[in-house]
Parts: sequence; structure tokens; C-alpha cells
Amino acid sequence: MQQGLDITLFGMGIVFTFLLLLVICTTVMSRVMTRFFPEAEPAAAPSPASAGQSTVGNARLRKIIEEAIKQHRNRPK
Amino acid sequence: MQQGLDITLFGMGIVFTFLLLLVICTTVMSRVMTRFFPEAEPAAAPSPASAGQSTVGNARLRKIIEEAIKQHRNRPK
Amino acid sequence: MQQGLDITLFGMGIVFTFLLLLVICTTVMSRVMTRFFPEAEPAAAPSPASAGQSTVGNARLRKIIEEAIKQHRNRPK
Amino acid sequence: MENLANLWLSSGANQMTIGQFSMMVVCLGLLFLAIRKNFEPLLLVPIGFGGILANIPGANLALPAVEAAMYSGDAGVLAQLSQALGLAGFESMESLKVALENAPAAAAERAAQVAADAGFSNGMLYNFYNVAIASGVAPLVIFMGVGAMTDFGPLLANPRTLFLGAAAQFGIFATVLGAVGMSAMGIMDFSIADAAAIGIIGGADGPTAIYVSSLLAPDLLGAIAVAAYSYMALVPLIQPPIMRALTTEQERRIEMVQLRHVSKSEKIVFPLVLLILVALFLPDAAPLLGMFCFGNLMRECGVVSRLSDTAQNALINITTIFLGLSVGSKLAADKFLDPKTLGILALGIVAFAIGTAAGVLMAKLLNMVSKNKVNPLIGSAGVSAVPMAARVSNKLGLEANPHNFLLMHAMGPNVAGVIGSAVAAGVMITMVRAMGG
Amino acid sequence: MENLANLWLSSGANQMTIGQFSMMVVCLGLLFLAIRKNFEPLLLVPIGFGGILANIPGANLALPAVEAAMYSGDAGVLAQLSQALGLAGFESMESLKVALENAPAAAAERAAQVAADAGFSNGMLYNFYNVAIASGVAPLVIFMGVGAMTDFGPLLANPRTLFLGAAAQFGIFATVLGAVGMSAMGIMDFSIADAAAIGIIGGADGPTAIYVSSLLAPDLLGAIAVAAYSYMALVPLIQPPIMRALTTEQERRIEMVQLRHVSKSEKIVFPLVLLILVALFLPDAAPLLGMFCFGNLMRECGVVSRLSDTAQNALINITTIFLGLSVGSKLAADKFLDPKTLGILALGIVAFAIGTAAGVLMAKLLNMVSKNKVNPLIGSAGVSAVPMAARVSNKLGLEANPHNFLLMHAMGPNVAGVIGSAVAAGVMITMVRAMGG
Amino acid sequence: MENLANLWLSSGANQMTIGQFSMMVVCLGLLFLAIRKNFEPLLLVPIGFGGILANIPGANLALPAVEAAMYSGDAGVLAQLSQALGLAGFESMESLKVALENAPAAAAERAAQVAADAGFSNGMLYNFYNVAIASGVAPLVIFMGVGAMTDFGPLLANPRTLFLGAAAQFGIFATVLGAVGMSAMGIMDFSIADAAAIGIIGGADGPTAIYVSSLLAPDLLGAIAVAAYSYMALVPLIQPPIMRALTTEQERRIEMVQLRHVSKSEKIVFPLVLLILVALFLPDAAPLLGMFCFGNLMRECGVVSRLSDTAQNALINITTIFLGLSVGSKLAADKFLDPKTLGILALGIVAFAIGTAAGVLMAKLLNMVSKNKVNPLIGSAGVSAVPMAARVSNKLGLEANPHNFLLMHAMGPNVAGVIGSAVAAGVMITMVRAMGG
Ligand code: NA
Ligand code: NA
Ligand code: NA
Repeated sequence: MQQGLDITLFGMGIVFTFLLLLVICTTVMSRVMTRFFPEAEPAAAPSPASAGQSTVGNARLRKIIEEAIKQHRNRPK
Repeated sequence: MQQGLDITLFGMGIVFTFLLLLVICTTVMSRVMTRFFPEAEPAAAPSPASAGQSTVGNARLRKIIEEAIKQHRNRPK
Repeated sequence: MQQGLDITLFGMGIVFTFLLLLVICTTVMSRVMTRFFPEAEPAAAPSPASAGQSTVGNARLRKIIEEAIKQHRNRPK
Repeated sequence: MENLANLWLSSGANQMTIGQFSMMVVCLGLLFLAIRKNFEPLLLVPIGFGGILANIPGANLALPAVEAAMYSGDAGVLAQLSQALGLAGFESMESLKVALENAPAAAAERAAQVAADAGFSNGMLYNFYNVAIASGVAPLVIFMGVGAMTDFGPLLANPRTLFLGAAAQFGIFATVLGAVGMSAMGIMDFSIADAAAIGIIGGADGPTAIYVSSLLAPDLLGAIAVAAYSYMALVPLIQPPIMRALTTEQERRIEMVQLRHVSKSEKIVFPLVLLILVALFLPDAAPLLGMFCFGNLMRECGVVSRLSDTAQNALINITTIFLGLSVGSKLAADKFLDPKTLGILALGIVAFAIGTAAGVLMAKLLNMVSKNKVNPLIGSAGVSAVPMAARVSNKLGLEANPHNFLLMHAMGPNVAGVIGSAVAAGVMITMVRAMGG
Repeated sequence: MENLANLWLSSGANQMTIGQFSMMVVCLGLLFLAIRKNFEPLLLVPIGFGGILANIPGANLALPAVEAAMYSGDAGVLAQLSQALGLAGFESMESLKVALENAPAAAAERAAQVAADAGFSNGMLYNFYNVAIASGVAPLVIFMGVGAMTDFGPLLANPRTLFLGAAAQFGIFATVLGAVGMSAMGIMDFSIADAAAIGIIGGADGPTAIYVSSLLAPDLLGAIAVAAYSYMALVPLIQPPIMRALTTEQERRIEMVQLRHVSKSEKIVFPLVLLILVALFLPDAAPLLGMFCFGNLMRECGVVSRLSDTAQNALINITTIFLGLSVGSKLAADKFLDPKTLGILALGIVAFAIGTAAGVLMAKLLNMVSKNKVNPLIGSAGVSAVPMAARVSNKLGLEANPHNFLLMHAMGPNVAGVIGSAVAAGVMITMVRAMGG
Repeated sequence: MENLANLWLSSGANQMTIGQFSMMVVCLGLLFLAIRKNFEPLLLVPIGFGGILANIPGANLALPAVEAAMYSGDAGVLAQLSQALGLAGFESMESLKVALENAPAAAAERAAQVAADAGFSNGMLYNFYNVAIASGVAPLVIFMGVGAMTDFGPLLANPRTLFLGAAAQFGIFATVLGAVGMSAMGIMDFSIADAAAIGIIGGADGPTAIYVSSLLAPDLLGAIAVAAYSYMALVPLIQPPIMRALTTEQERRIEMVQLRHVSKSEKIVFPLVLLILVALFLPDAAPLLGMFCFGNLMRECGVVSRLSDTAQNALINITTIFLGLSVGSKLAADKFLDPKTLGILALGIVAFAIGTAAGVLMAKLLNMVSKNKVNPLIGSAGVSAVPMAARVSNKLGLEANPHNFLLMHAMGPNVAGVIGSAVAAGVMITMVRAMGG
């Protein structure tokens, strides 16, 4: 029973301490990275050219393609 | 020689008996499934929307896609 | 030291001898294959039908497809 | 005719025990839940199928050669086995089993040689288990794949949510206490190592649970894995009542500020920061978190997308197939049908409930000390069960406030929960070993 | 100069035996058939290439460390090996070989330790063989992949075709009888285990044949695998004359009623039904049919398409590469160039022919007792060789009646043949073991 | 409190040595080079990460169970280990280490059993290393994949370029001489086997270098692999000055005649020709070149594209992940931080430089004896480092003459360099073994 209590108390304590350390390190790291290695500019969208015009058509095309891929993969080669 | 005969006779017998059992169980199973878990309706085609209009165009598109996939896979990444 | 010299001299010699043999065999093989198993005709292009018309459009399509494939692969299925 | 008699004697219908029959029914039930109810099918289909295979009488698929020799060998083989294991001679199956379990490595090898000489070989599932789980490799490779699928963006945008992932691990430790308590009261007979392995069910993370129980309590692995994956599938049923009971309508309506953009470099450096902290403070968590961070680094660094793709697809799929079948091998009747299994199932659901509650309460505590309010519904996502728990948070948020999209905010504590339970696993392994467990 | 002499002494051109040279020519022939004639290239390319590697003199790629030590070790090593294997001292290579073959596990390990201490290690192909085939895993994983590629729809629509798959297994058992007969007449020297392994060639199913012969007759594995795959490639030549001889023009024209629609749930439940029957009555077929059913369940259940995809692609391809190279390792001259190989090749083609005939005759028998006529041409597809045999049925059907598309109807007996030969394999293993083989 | 003390004692921050800390910094540096500077990231990301894992104090990830028992076991365990290894009793760690290194196989197994009985198990990275590298399989499988990615067309169109691939191997042998010389002068302490393994760095071919050093100098494997991959990434910096120094502006402007068309059948037959030559004359190169030719045959034969695809993708990626982590396990501080590592790094770059020079000079020599001039810039591509070295040739060609596209011409010597270094590896293994190394 004593062992169970030990594990619970120390265990929970260590988990919290460790994650507290991680929060601190992460926050410091983020500050450092943002200050010293700023990103050129968060790119608005991965494919701006294709995004604007016809998302519906693209969605349909993508669906067809995905099905083609699926069939391609499932075929008994 | 006796062993060979034994294997042939008993072996063939067991294979037939086993597959007979399988035929029976399969038939029963099919009846049960069809009666108690009927399918909503065998869907006419997997993608009715895209099937109607331009199957020829789709076939060509699929061909292009498959080739694209093939090239994509074969490229020396 | 003697061992090092041995390895260097014999090693280099054997590498050259082996590759010389390979040059000879390859050349002979190429002659034999070209003479006795000539190819029907080096096929002009892998997909002549689709190559003629609209390579630019195809290129764009291929790009879209490749991206679709990439997204398809990267999605957390 | 003798041949026919032999065949009948060796057939399953003749040898099957009630236990094996019951386990087959249980495994068919698992398959039904997986296929019809979509209960974590990627794991439960292989586990359930492996369980059926493990219970085929006479096939000995889940047994090592030595045990197959024990069950199917003649008197001569039994005598030799007894001798190899240091007994004077064959007395009873029970004493032979005990001798095998406690045999030092050299004696175990002699026994294996006796079995090999008598023509016995390891069962297929036993081999899978040995290669995939006993070596530790399968859970680690799956964890690498999970790392390669994880986006730490939401966590990095709001690192405080790590506390929610920490709090939810209280379910783990409370369960350990519960298991030890049950043993103290004489209801069950769990060692401290057993208790630790059972507790990890509350981590709601399959590979972590399998890894820990393969180290601390291999005999319970089947029950622990089944409990972990079943309850993960039940998260949409288990969590909502607890979440509603512990929050007010007002709290559930809280809208959170949009997450800031997280740069690529932050995402690359984060797994390294985590790795170094693990290296400094928790070496026993290094295999699990090391592979997890490695997967994540491959994903984010952008220069090894070939490897990252493979880790997320072919490799994790192959590993999942063999991991599942191997876990199934632990569903053999003689090991699974034990009062302990019921204890494990009961403790497991308590662990989930406590973890959920602790996460929600921690979120409310955070709101007391900070001005940027968090919606306490995202606290429950701290148990991990990615991404199911985050979706549950989102659903309850939308119920309270139709404009309240919590999904992204809940992904922070959700992935924090993965880290949290791996940390808890490391702590547990260290402490149990120190206690000589 | 001494170095140069060493190099020449260790070179292949100096050491090559006539046997090794012949086997290289044979293997180049296999590669030619595979690449130019499209003879089961997925298997015969790796097998042929592995065979060349196995016959490189001096490289010992197909040998375990102990055998490498026997062939290349000095007098001291030979003396130590002899002692480890329980001989008084080194007498002759032959007696050492015999001692190694009959060594109990403990002595074999001592010999392996002597070889390791003398600096010898296992050859690459030997390692592949050990991991892929001796463990049984590669044929089983391939069978899982085949299961994931198999559509049982046509079989479920017409379960009677299972009888065709059963009948075609007569080829297997007739061949066993033939092999035993040849031994009784003193033409060959096949044990009952050898005969059983050779018979399985008639099952026209590669993984099953490899699995059975790895268990019952590892020394014959190379010849059996090569025979099985070669004859499977020759199905379009072997079967048509037999099919024409046993059917009338009238019979070949029979058109069959269209197959009924088979529901998804039937397809999901079928592998489980098969598995349970195996569990009840044929535990020795459980590894093969278990993995096959598992693959098929993954395919049909619809909730684990990730795993099913991987089983059908990356995993089966990887396994095929190593399986093929491992089979190739058994094409080493000293094992393959044996009168037994000729016997195996001769018996194998007889097995195919008898199986084909039995399938056709069974179809004619079915027609006598049933009103829904089957075209007897689909009976030959019962030997398996999926999907080649079904295509042959279809082709001959179209010749007799241009509107007669038998392909789908022939797929029923075709996949039934896979089940049938796995069942026959299980029966064979059980009976041979009971005979002490 | 005792528990807390235990945790602190077992934590990395307490146990870390300066060596481990330095190695972590070095590994972070490797990751930086791989991710930011694109230095062979497919290998250096896993290697660097594996190196960090290997240096986590207290986790023992890179150690076998026996060594873990030596470092973490109590007095009783140490005494038992000493006894198992044939010592009278435990004297010092140093003597125990020496005993373990020189232990015959039987004693090593007894020691492993002692460690297992004391509850120690092999570290994760040690297991990876054993399965992937010590068995030899990972470099061979990668070489198969490289074969499946290699197009021998340019080489077949101009077989003379094989001489360039031969000449560039002079870097290998000159380095061996250098290493032996350094030992003779007492600067370093390299055995002849060490020298041979170090020389292979000059082959500019990762899998070959790893394969050779796993056989001849496993202790140096980490440093050799890191040197090989780093210098391969540095090819665009190392080669140009040497190439410019050894050629005139006039020579660099030479335009080469367009390569002839190479037929499919030539490409199919070529790997078989190469294989047969290897079989006849260089059996010790058979594993490497055999797998390479096998991959290439799968690529070119056109009938097994399934297998070729898998060899080029899933299989090579999976293997790369584990190969990289395994190499990383050899970056543990106590093995890597050794004056020898500096010697290896120094000799490695000399090897690259000499190889480059020899290739260029050989091209100039060819021009003296032949009327079809070759541009000497393609000689440097003979070191392999595919396709980086060929691109460097192309770039320098374009600088001298904007219409001079050398890429395709340089691919000939480039792939010839792969063959050349595998041949050199075979020669080296044979000669070192004959010298008793
Ligand atoms: Na968790
Ligand atoms: Na068959
Ligand atoms: Na090279």
C-alpha cells in the first residue's frame, strides 16, 4: 500500500515537474526562434494559384483522382 | 506402400468431408445473412454521379492519372 | 607496412583487371545483343497519344495530380 | 482406422475446452465491435483474429516449443524436460510449469533443446509475439509512426495545455493506487508491477500500454491491451457525462482566442527540446519518447519526406498487423480467463473516468490563475486517445455554443496527453524497478 | 605473389565444380523463362537469381557457419567440430556431415560456437532462408496477402464449386501414392514425408508447397518450389489437352446461369466460418488457412483498408523478394543435382495432370446429380493456379461457344482449389507426423 | 524520499559524462547540417538522432545486456559475470571488458545468461544494430534498392568509362597505405583491418563502407559512416578545386559525342554479366554486387515492377531508418571519442581528394590513347557519390562551355564508381582475411 502511495505521489509530482519544465523550455524556445530565426512570411496558402478559381471543380477532380488511386492500389496486380 | 494408400484414401476422404462441411455451413450462413441481415439494396454502381456523363472522358482521365501515378512512383526520389 | 603496400598494389591491380574484363565482356555482350536481338525500333515516346496535343495543360494536370497524391499519402488516415 | 482415430484425437472439436470456446466467442465479439461498431478496428481486428487463432485447440499457435512439448509430449519428453529444468523427475504438470517459469536462462535453454530434439517448434503467434513485442520493437515503431503523424502546432501555440495533458495522467496513478488497494484488501492479487501496468490503461494510449505491460506484466498484456483499445473506442460514451457534470453551461460556452501561427523552425526544434529533457531527467522514457520525437522530427524537418511517408504508411501498417496478432496470442484461454481480467477491465474504466475529470478540473484551475480563459471542455482531451477525445471536446463545445469550434484548441492537450502518458510510463518503470518489482 | 596466389585460390574460376556450373546454367534458364516467357516472374526471377548466388564457389552464401567451417576450416577446426559433435576425432567429411545432420540441439549449438570462434559466419542466403522459410513466416505472410487479394464472391454465389476444388486435390494424393510406389519399386528413395511434400506440387499453390516442404522435406524444397512454379506457368499448355479429352463438344458448350449477387456481410462472415471449421477439425491447417482467412477478412471488412492495402502491396512484395532468394538458396548444386530432383519433376507434372482430370470429371459427376448444369471446363480450375487456370477454362469455353464467358464461374473452383490444397496440406502434416515421419 | 533520490540518481543530468555531453552536441551539429545544409539528410538525420539516443546516460540504449549488467550490476552480478567469462573473480572493470571482448562464443553466451538472470536486457539500439548491421542485411538491402534505382544506360553506351570508375578507387588504396603508414610511424594505432575499413571511405559509397567496416572494424563503424556520408555531402566543395587544378581550360571545354541508344536487352543482360564475373573471380564481393545486380535486374527485366517498386521505396526506406539509427548507436561517447576518429576524418578527406584526382588523370590518360576524346571533368565522377559527383562534373563543364552538358556522360563513370568500390571492397575483405586480420 505504501508503495502504491509512493508511486502516486511521486509519480504525479514528477509528471507535473517534467511537463512544467517542458512548458518553460518550449516557451523560451519559441521566443528564441521567433526573435532570431523569423520566418520569411507565413505563406498564405500552399497552392495559391489553384486555390482561387474553382475549388468545387478541384474537389471533384480530387475525388476522382483519389478513387483512381484507390482502384490503382487495389487492383490485383 | 500401406502408408501411401492410407494417406491417399483417408486424405481424400477428409478433404471431401471438410469441404462438404464447408459447403453446408456456407449455404446456411448465406441463407441466414440474406434473411436476417439483408443489404439495403445492392448499390447500382459505386459512383453514380460520375458514371452518367462522360465515361469515355473519365477513362482517358483515369489513364492519364494512372500513368502520372506510375511516373510518380518510379521517379528516383 | 609491407601489408599496406601489398594491398595497395595488388588491390589496384585486381580492380583494374576486373573492370578491364568487365569492359571486354560488356562490349562483346553489347555487340552480340545488337546483332542477334535487335530491338524492333526504339519507341519514340512512352505515350505518343497524350504527348502531342497539350503538354502544358498536361503538365498542370500532372502537378495537380501529384499534389493530390501527396496529400492523399500524407493524410492521417 | 487408426489414422482416422488419430485425426479425430488431434482435431479441435475433440480437444476444445470450455475456456477456449468462451474465448472464441469473446474474440468474435471483439471482431463484431471492430467491424460493425468501428471500435478501433485497426487494432481490434488483428487482436480479435489473433485471439481466435491462439485458442485453436491442438494447434499450439501461441505456445513456445517447450510448452508445446509439455502439453503434447510423451512420458520420456516430460522426464527429460524435468531433468533439464533441474527437477529430480516428472511429478506433475503444475510443478513443471512452475520450474519453467522460474528457470534461469541456462536451464530454459536446455529445456528448449530438449523440446527441439523431440521435434517441437515454436507456434506461429509465439514467434510473432517474441519478435514484435517481447523485443519491444513493435510498440516503439508504432510510436515513431504516431510521432510522424502528429502536428505539435496547436500545442506550441499554447504550451499551457501541457498542464492539461499532465493532469489527465492522474487517472493512471489513481488506478495504481486502486489496484494496490484491491490487493491490500485481498480482492485481487496484483503485484506492484501489475498495478503499474494496469494503471497505464488510463493513459489512453495503446502502444504505451503495450510497451509498459510487456516490460512489467507480460501475463496481463492481453487484457490490458484489449481494455485500452476498447475504452479508447468508448471515449465518446465515457467522457461526455463526466464533462457535463464538472462544468457549468457558462464555462462550456467560453470561446478561445485563435491560435497564433507556429513557425516551421519551432516545430523542428520542439522534438529535440523534448528529447533533451528526456535524456536529462527520464532515461527510462527514452525508448518511447525517443522514437516518438524521431518520428516527429522526420515529419517536420522536411528533408526526409521519403522516410516520414514510409513511417506513416508501410512501416506502421506492417507493424500494426503483427502487433495485433501478437497481442491476440495473449488471449489464450488459460491466461486470459482469470479473475484478474475482470479487475483490469473494472480498473481501466475508472482510470479513464478519473483522467477525464482531472483534465477538466485542471482546466478550471488554469482559468483561476490566468486571464486568457480556456474552455474546460478541452481538458478532457488530455487523456490522449487522439483524435477521438479532441472531437468529443469539439462536439460538446458546439452543443453549448454553435460558433465554438474547439477542435484545434483541444488538439493541444490531446497530443500533450501522449507525451504525458509516455512520461508517466517512464516514471513507473523507474520506480517499479527500484522497488525490485 | 603469395597474395595473388591466395586470390586465385579463393576465386570462383578455380574452385567451381561441374555441378555448380550446371546449376548456374539452369538458373540462367529459369531467368530466361521468367523474363522472356513470363513464367511466374515474380517468383522465378528471385529464385533463379538466388540460385546463381547459391552456386558461387567459395562464397558459401547458402551455408551456415558450421558448414562453411567444415569446407574451409583447417585441421584444427575440423577436429574441434568433430569433438563438439560427439565424434572421437575427425575421420572423414562424410562422417562429419552425418554427425551434424543427426546432432541433437545442444551438440549443434556447440558446433556453431566452434565455427564462430574460428571466425566463420552464416552466409547471406542462409540467413534469409532461416528467417523467411525455416521460421515458416514468409509463406504465411504471402498467403495472408493472397487472402487479401482473393474475392470469394463467385464461390459464395455457387458453393457447390467447392467440390471441384476438393476433387482436384486428388492429384496431390495420387502423387503421394506414386512417390511411395517408386520407392517401393526401388526406383527412388523417398520417405513418406518426402512423398507428402512432393504431392503438394499438385496443389498448384506456391506458398502452400513451400510451407509443407519446409516442414516435411527441407532438402527437397528447392526442387519442389521450382517444379510448382514452373508447372503453374505451364498450366495453359498442360491443361487444355486433358480438358478436351475428357469432355464432349456438347458439354463444353454448356452456358451457366449468371451468378447471384453476394452481399458484403456474407463475404465478411465467410472467412470466419472457414476459420472456425479449421479450428474444429484441422488444427494443423490453422497457420496456413488462418493467415489466409485473416487476409481475406481484412479485405472484406472494409474498416482496415490501410492494413489490407499494405498486405497486398508492400508487405507481400518484400516477403516475395526474400522468399524467392531463400528458395534459390536451396538450388545449391550439392542438394539440387540429385536423381530425386528428376523424380520430383516427373511426379509434379503427373500431379497436375491428374488434378486437372479429377476436377473435370467431378464437374461431370455434379451434372449427373443436379439440375443446374455446370460446364465441366471449370472443373480444371479446381487445381488453383489462380487466376491462370480460370482463364484457361474461359478460353476453352469461348472456343466451343463464343458467347460463353466462364471466367467468373471458374473463379469459384479456382479459389476453392486454394482452400482445398491448404486443407490437404493440413491433413498431410497431421498424418505424416502421426506416422512418425 | 528514497524514491526521489533514486529517480535523481538514475536521471541523466546526474550521470552524464563530459564525453556524452560533447557527443550530444556533435549529433545536434550533424542534425543541423542535415536539415539546414541538406547534408545527405536521409542518412544523417537518423544517424544524428540515433547518436543522441546512444548517449543518454543511464538508458543504456546502445549496450547489450552483458555490458548493461557490467555498468549497472551489483557486486554479485559482477562476480558471476567474471566467473562466466573464465576469470577467477571480479578484479577491475577493465579486465572484465577485455575478458568479454576476447571471450569464446560459449563463454559469451554464459555471460549473456547471467545478465538475463539478473534482469538486464539488450538496449533498443543494440538490437537494431544486431539485426540491421551485424547480420549484414541492411547495407545489402540498401544496395539492392540502389541497384533498382540505377540506370546503366550511360555506362553501356560508353563502357570505357569503367576505367574512370576503376582509377578513382586509387583513393581507397592510397588511404590504406596512409593508415598503415601512420601506424608504422606510431601516430595512430590502426590494424591492417582498420586501415582497409577506413580506406573504403574513399569509395564514396555509404552502404559499401558500412558493410566493410561491420566485417573488418565494427568499433570504427560510427566514425567511418559519419565520415563517408559527410564527405559525400561535401563533394561540391571538395572536388572542384582539384578538378580545376588538374585540367586546362581547353580540356574542360571538350564536348563529347552524344551517347548511343542502349537497347532493353543489353540492360537486362548487363547485371547478369557482372554477376557472373563476380562469381568467377571475386566471391568475397558476391553479397554486395550480387544484391546490387539483383536490384538492377528487377528494374530492367520489366516483368517484376511490383518488386522493383518496393525495393526502391518501402523496403529501402524502412531499411534506411533502422540502418541510420543503428549507425547512430556507434556514436556512443566511449567508442567515438577516440584519437582514431580524428585520424579517420583526416584520412577520409585525403581519400576523397586522391580518388578525385586519380579519376581526372585517368580521363586524361584515356584521351592520349583514344581518338574519341572524353572531357576529363567526368573523371572525378568515378568516385561514385551518385548523383552528386556527376552534377559537379556537369556544373564545371557548363562554366567552361555553356553548351557542354556533361551530366549523362558523367553518369557512366559515376555508376562505374559504385561497381569499382564494391569490387575494391571484395578485394580488401579477401586480402585482409588472408593476412589473418
Ligand atoms: Na495519455
Ligand atoms: Na490447389
Ligand atoms: Na565508389
